[in-house]
Amino acid sequence: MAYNINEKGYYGEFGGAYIPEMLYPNVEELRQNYLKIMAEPSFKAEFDQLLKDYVGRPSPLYLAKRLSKKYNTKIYLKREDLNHTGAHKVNNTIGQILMAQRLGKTRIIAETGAGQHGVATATVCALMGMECIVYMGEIDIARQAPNVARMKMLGAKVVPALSGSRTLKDATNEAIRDWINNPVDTHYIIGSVVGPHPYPDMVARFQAVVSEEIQWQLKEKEGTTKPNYVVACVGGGSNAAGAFYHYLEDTSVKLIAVEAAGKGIHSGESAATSVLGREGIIHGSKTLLMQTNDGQITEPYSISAGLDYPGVGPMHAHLYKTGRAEFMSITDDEAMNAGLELSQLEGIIPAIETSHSLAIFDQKKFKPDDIVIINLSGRGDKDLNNYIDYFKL
Amino acid sequence: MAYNINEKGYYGEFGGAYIPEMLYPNVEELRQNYLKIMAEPSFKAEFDQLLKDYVGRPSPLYLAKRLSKKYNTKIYLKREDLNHTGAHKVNNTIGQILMAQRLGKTRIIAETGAGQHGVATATVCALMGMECIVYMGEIDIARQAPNVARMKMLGAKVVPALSGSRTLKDATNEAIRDWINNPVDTHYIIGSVVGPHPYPDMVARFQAVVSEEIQWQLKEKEGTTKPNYVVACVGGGSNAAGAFYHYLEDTSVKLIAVEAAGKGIHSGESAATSVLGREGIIHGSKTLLMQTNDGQITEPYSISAGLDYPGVGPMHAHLYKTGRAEFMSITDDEAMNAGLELSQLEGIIPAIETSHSLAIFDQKKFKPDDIVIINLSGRGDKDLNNYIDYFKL
Amino acid sequence: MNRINKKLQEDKKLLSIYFSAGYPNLNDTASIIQKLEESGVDMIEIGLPFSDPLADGPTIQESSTQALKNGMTTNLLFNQLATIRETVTIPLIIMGYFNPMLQYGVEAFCKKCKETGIDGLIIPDLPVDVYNEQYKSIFEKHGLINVFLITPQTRIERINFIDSISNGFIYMVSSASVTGSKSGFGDEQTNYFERISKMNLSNPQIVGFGISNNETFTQATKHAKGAIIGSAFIKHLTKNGVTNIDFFINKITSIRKSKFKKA
Amino acid sequence: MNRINKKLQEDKKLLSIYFSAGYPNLNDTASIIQKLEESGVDMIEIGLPFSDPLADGPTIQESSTQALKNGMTTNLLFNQLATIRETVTIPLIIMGYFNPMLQYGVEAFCKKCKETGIDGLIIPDLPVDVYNEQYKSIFEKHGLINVFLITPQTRIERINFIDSISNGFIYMVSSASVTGSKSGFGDEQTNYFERISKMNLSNPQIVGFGISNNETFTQATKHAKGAIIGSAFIKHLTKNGVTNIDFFINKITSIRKSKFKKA
Ligand SMILES: Cc1ncc(COP(=O)(O)O)c(C=O)c1O
Ligand SMILES: Cc1ncc(COP(=O)(O)O)c(C=O)c1O
Repeated sequence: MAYNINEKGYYGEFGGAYIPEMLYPNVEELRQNYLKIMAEPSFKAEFDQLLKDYVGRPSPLYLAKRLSKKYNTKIYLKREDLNHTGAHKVNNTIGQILMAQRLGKTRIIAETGAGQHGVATATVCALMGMECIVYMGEIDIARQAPNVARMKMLGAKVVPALSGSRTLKDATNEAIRDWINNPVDTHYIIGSVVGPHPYPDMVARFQAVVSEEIQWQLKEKEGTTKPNYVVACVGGGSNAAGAFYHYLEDTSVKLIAVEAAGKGIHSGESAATSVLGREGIIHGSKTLLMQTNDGQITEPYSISAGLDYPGVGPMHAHLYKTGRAEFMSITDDEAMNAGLELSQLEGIIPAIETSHSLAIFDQKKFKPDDIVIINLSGRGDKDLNNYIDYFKL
Repeated sequence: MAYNINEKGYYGEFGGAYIPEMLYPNVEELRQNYLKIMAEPSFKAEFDQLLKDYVGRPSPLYLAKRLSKKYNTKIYLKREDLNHTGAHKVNNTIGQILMAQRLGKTRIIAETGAGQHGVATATVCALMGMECIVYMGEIDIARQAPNVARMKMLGAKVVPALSGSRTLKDATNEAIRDWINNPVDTHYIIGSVVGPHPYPDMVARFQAVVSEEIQWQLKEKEGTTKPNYVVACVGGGSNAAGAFYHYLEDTSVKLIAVEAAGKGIHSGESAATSVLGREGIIHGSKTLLMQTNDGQITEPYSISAGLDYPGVGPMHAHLYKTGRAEFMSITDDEAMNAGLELSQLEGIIPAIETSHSLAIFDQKKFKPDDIVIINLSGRGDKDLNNYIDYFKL
Repeated sequence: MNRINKKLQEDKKLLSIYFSAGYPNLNDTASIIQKLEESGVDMIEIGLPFSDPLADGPTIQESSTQALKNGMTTNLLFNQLATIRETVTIPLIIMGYFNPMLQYGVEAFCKKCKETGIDGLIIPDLPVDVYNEQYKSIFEKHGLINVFLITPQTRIERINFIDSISNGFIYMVSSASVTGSKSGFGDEQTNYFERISKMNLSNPQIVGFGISNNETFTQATKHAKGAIIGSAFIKHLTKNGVTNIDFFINKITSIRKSKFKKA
Repeated sequence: MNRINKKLQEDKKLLSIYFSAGYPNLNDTASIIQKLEESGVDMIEIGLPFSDPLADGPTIQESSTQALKNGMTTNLLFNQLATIRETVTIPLIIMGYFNPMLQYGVEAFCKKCKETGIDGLIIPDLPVDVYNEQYKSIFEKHGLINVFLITPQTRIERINFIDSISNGFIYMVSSASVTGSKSGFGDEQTNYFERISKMNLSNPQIVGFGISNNETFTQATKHAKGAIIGSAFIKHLTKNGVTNIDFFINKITSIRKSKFKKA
């Protein structure tokens, strides 16, 4: 069984590039060049150097002793929260800005949910002196104010998406519209493993540095490259794709993808795509998505802006369909409590997205000698107001 | 000429332990044990492991190309902003919490100005499961709200200091009062190279990891361990102490300490201690401080909560007096503009404290082949509101 | 012969109108179609509303959203059109995004189109190769013409390929942009229209995007067989409801008559 | 013989009162001193206000802040005390933090104390060894007694050392705490008082911190030579100004009289 992408741009039956003709030249140019460019030694060198000197990689693999003790298993945290800008998102934006430069693009657009991808994009645009426009749902602008402020400081223009649920899905629509209108000079930096091929694969490859590092870091600490479990939350799925990447074909390593159940999977306010979704097309990709019988995309809900998305990337649709990954759903309340717990047990305030991954320990028991790696996809600075309000601290 | 501390706890004529008898047992216990404990292999191992796996060290030494180009010299940024919790402060709190454990303490107190030290202390207390009380000036609580929220998330108690200028100095007074009241179970984690001996030396040694790393990192990049200049801002002086440490006795490396001039050195609203201060005693240490003719400590002012302190550590008093370091003063306006410049040229939003260091390039010209290292002491997430308000973004 | 092909053989510049089904009111669909035919329009694109119409500009997007709010569904559209062929003979095209059709079932959807008397489909996000490999035979089996888009950025080889698998007309996007976003054509567009015209493709081209009045219609159809008006017509509906449709259309066709008679 | 030493020889438990100079009003200093003497107090600590009194609790701290706001300075204090010896004979001690003295010049400060008739100094943040090495001779030259503090945490050897360099009394901090922060003494304090008493130091001990009324005064002086009241007296001043000082003092000394006469 193959879990990674095939030469046609599909993960099993999922993927492809269901795009309007207006996007074809851009997407095709990217498709034809991305692997070639990524393989160029000068690209690799610049990418690696920026990840090291600018982003601060490798991110540590940290044995969380007090958390491990509490749940009687061995929990390692992959510290993507320590990356420059505070989440895994920057691994991808560094890669894509270098890609955009090599494709001769001068203007960058992006969508963002939690704002982490927007900040990471604004950051690399400042670094390279490129114009940057970030689309962000009006609701997300309100609930992730610190990240909006950061984007502005970095010189990016933040454009509110006012349609639909005014969250990530709609910001993505707006970004695609912008790209359609600016097909020559503009590169669209998609922030997750979603969108038309080759985006899911390209983003996964940029994020794959996460599992590449886990392998040698775990070897150093435990004498094996293989954990028993790798756990990651799934909005679009990029942090999970990165954490799973080098383990995809090795089924001795179990993969757990954690989705946002919002106020409860069947409450009508949820973003648990694997349970609630069906096959269909969203943002240029054939995948699982939440939709009406009629094929209208449903407005999702999660307290976490980064998981508040009605689809998942095609890789994850495939991992779900094949059973390669176990999918779990975590409610707002469970996530918030897990976020507080990590803060007070380990001194690490996680992003609310990440808190979903941390909440699985109340649902699933692990063996004392299991090695469980949680991809700590981001820090919670952007979520402080939400935590404070929620817990009335 | 010796620039580091002598066996009596003095840097030249500065330092010592001018403390009430109530503090004597605690300070003396620390004085007698700190070097011994720091030399223990188990201490070193735990300290190093936490710095690596938890804090994310080494912090990168990043060549800022666009900034270098603008100022026609070679500028490296030492990325303490990438540390867990977002500033250099955590190097010290990790060290001190391990110290406190070995001294059998169970309760931790701290003062904080910008909140970075408070967060770093709350963090290590959560990590070790210790009670944590942080004193913070009422004004600083208002202007560094994100850090207050973080401390609460981490389970610390934040106590407002309501006396005096209601800033860092007063928070320090309150912390000392607490320590006087709790002399047995409590360790006071001072956040800078201030306070009675052995604090300045102990904190400097914990921060010395910064210049230790600079040495080998620069060697890797430039083939030499010696930059031409090392630049750091000075509130109490801990990030400067760390960045200067291994270069103190090597006068071929020039040291630049940057103080906050507030609204102008002689505006009456300033914190430029080296210019405005005289020898005296503050918080248990003989050093330079801003004071009236009568020996009353002056209320300082800086837009930056972390530099808003009327003294400097005794090491810096000595570096100033001997001319070993050049002292420069940067106003609020200059700092804010330098902060915006770095954000938009390099995609790094610095703490306003750090922005002071970055502002020297308009005052001082460097040669094109000079290697200038700026200690990027912290990230600006805590200061977003201030920046946004200031620039009306 | 498919009504579209027949229409394309007429010796005149064709005016095609797009509107979102279910807008402004849920059950306006049939009467809008009838009035458009009465006004002398040559072809109609009936928009099947979609929640996330990423190639559409704000006007069409909002009309889609409103249509969905009004209760528009795929089934309902087919119901509304069930007896349309009793009253109109004009070529009818459904334009919509792929996901609703996929959920309906592509084969079922095509079958239903045929039964209803729909002549063709425009599916902006159904890629040429996916169509060609997976769906072409189904479309053909039900006598449906599938219309592909080309843009100023589409390469010659690709245009030729699209031409080779088309059996109606080519939807020539005036400029790379979402619907409704430009006003008036410059040299760039004119050159592009001319360039494509000189390719002598086997399928005629009809221009879409950015046509809002007689001036842009005239420019667009100088080198092309026809042009499609979308956003401008939706704006008319927003303002006037289903009234005065002939007035809106006449402003364009009167010009066409006077101008192109001479040609 | 220094007035302090003389007073310490008296066969009674001593009551010492602390207040901040310049509080409640800038020029209350002399009259407070006079009234305290008239009320039968044995010794007075005149607080030289400091901006950052880190060993003081809120009450004394606030009185210092107010005194500074009122305009209190070191020079002004010496001016206010210039003719004090014309009216009072009671031992006078200046209690203050080291920095203002350092800025005045330690030698100049001591000289001025001598001229004014000050008998001793309590400087909480002047460490024993710094005093011993750098300032002892200056203090002695001007006949000033320097008073050191000990706390429940002070080790025996250190107490002995402090005793050896003291020439007046030892300020025994009742419990490790800033001024004014505890109310009433428990077993811990009582044991501590007794323990120190049994050391038979050459300098008598006077207890400070936490003494606010006759009960705590009695407890404190069971094993010690005397006790100092600070915060409680400041609170009296805050409430009453310089009036009724005798009333406040009598509440303590009456007890002392009745109680210790028996002892
Ligand atoms: C910290 C963090 N984790 C996870 C996510 C979800 O994205 P993805 O599923 O692509 O990792 C986001 C999105 O913004 C995020 O900021
Ligand atoms: C980022 C940052 N830099 C500098 C400082 C100033 O402290 P120090 O002079 O001890 O480095 C602070 C204090 O909070 C800080 O947060």
